[in-house]
Amino acid sequence: MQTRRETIQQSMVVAGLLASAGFPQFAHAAFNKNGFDAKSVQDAVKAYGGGNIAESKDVTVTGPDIAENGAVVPLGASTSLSGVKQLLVLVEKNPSALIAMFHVSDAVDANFLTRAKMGQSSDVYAVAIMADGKALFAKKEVKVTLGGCGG
Amino acid sequence: MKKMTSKMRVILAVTSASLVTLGCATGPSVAELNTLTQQIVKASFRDQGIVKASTLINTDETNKVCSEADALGKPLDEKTAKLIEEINMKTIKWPSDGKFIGDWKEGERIAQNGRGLTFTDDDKTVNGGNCYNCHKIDEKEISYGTIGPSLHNYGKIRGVSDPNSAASKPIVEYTWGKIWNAKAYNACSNMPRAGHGGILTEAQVRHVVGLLLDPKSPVNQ
Amino acid sequence: MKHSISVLLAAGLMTLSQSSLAQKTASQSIDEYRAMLQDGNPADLFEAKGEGLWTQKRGPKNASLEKCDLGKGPGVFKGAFVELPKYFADTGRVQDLESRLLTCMETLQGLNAAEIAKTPFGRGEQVNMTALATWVAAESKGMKFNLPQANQAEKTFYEVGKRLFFQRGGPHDFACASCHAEDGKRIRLQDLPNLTKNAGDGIGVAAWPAYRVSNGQMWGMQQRLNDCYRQQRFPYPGFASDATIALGVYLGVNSQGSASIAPAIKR
Amino acid sequence: MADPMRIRAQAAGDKVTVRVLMSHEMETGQRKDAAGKTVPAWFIQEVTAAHNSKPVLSAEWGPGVSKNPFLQFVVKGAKAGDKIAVTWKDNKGDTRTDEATVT
Repeated sequence: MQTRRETIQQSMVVAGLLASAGFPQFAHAAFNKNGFDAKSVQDAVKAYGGGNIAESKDVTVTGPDIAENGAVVPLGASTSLSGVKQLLVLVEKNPSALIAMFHVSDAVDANFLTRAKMGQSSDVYAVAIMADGKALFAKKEVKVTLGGCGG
Repeated sequence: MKKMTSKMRVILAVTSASLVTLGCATGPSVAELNTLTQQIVKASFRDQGIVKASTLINTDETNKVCSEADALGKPLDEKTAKLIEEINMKTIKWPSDGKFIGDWKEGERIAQNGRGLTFTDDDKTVNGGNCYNCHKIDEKEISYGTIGPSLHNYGKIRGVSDPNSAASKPIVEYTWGKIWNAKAYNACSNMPRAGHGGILTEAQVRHVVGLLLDPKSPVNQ
Repeated sequence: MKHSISVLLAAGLMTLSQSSLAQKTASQSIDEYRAMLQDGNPADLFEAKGEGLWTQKRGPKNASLEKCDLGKGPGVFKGAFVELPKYFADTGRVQDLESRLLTCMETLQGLNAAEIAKTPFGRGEQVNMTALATWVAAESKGMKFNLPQANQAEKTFYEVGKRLFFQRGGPHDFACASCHAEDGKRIRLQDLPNLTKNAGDGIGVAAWPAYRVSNGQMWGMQQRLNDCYRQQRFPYPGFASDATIALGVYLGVNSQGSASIAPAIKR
Repeated sequence: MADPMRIRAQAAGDKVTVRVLMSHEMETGQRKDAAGKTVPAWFIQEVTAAHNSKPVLSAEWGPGVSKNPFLQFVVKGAKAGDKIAVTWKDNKGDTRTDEATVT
């Protein structure tokens, strides 16, 4: 097993390698400001070319029922559907609903876990945007508690 | 800044010297350990923001006696406990306008608030009562502590249907007094002396009493 | 994993009375939340940084910390954490991990220990201090606390630490003991360990240094104690001051036999 | 320069679960400092991953992702000994790449 220090040293080499490779497949992956400026779930989905959102049992959102701290809320999005282009993780009541957008390629599962900030209790969404623009979602409520001593 | 550091060093040197003296043969006595602890406190804590190091060294007799009893694991004898309770009873400031019951909604906000008086607060911070840190109060708030007893249905259990009635007077006064200075009723209580310690104002204490005793308060539903 | 939690919840639902139901499921949900965070503790980032700092040549003397004696001989870091604080003959002081690292940074690297001690947490060299403490602590992960009490200074510091633990003061009359001297108590939703005894593996001192979820900061034991004192409304305890170290001895000796999980992830 | 990432990549069957921790402030741009001044937004905007130098994932993040971000994803058709590289780029143009070997 490589040590952490080896990882650090190697990273320089890899950085150069990736820079020269240029990621042609992901040329479209420039940051979509509109998506992150959108206030609502639907507007964020639209920014990525998705249509009206519809609930689907083939999409799954994971998250705790209660988050002890809104600063770090583990959220996951996944789908069993084939033909999904993008998976979005959103928190409805955040100032900007969109947390993260993942391009789904053939080389990865349509299943991502990340952690989000939540200002208050809210529904959280996973939205799968399909090749034909259909936008399918799952949602669940996450309660955010006031932890600590209130100070 | 530099002056302060050299002063600190001198104090630390004194502390270490006393440690060395204490470090021989049988070990220090209880009195020596108490003295050493006070020296270490003096050398270790400093002023920061609104909190002055002197408040720690000049803490009152109640805290000194109770701390020592706690450290030795022996509760106070009855006589000392009574004496401390009497001293604290005398500090209770009763409502200047004779009104004991404030707005329970304000009281709930104060009970929720745990802020104020730390070395990262400023003198403009509105102090909270820290009540939910230790007590269950309104049943709807699930984030409550268990260091103190549940206060849910506090007034209801004690039969207070009209807090302004003569029948309710003893319990109303006790509630005010307990919040103002808990040590008047239990010498070494864990509960802060909210009024006496300058944590809550008279108006704030009134609102918290309202939260506990107003029949319309969620506490009594 | 997920499956077993829901089964547990279902079983719980059947046996619980209606009144205690809401509370029970809330605390179970909080446990579920905490479990979700275990996999992927950002403390790893600080641990890696600390490992790098140990061997990196730094300071006016352009030296690494590889010859630092943390109590088990120069350069020995495995198992050092669970035996600290202890008495060091070269300084004539009882020292905790951070105090000792400070000594090494000064003697080996030529850095100014007094300056570092004065630096606020999370700034300048204190960032490196926390990373180093995180890494050294992580090198004792799973080991049981076993503080020495043979030296008279260590015994004396235990007694002083005990007095500090029970010392009431400030506007709220709080002592460490106000919250940490009984079993099964909670402040708000947080479980409070009883620190007058071995509170169990990975509980109390056996969890620090830890990553704080609430503010995204890595905290060593010095910062943990500093913030306890802040919330107690006490004045500011100096970094690596004798008061914090004596308290560390009291807590560490009480935790005898408890296994360290540091660096942990905490609210 | 930004601190290194921690990448763990573990194989199970023909899939590899990758867990990444990144060292980043993730400032929202809505927080005020002690002096009341707004702390400017500073967050990771793009994340990409490569399996043996072949790009497999790209993502866009906003300031709503938590400080010191965590990311988990699953790479198909990978095995022990393969290389997984992850790159992030933030809104100030700072970037960092780290690589791990699948175990």
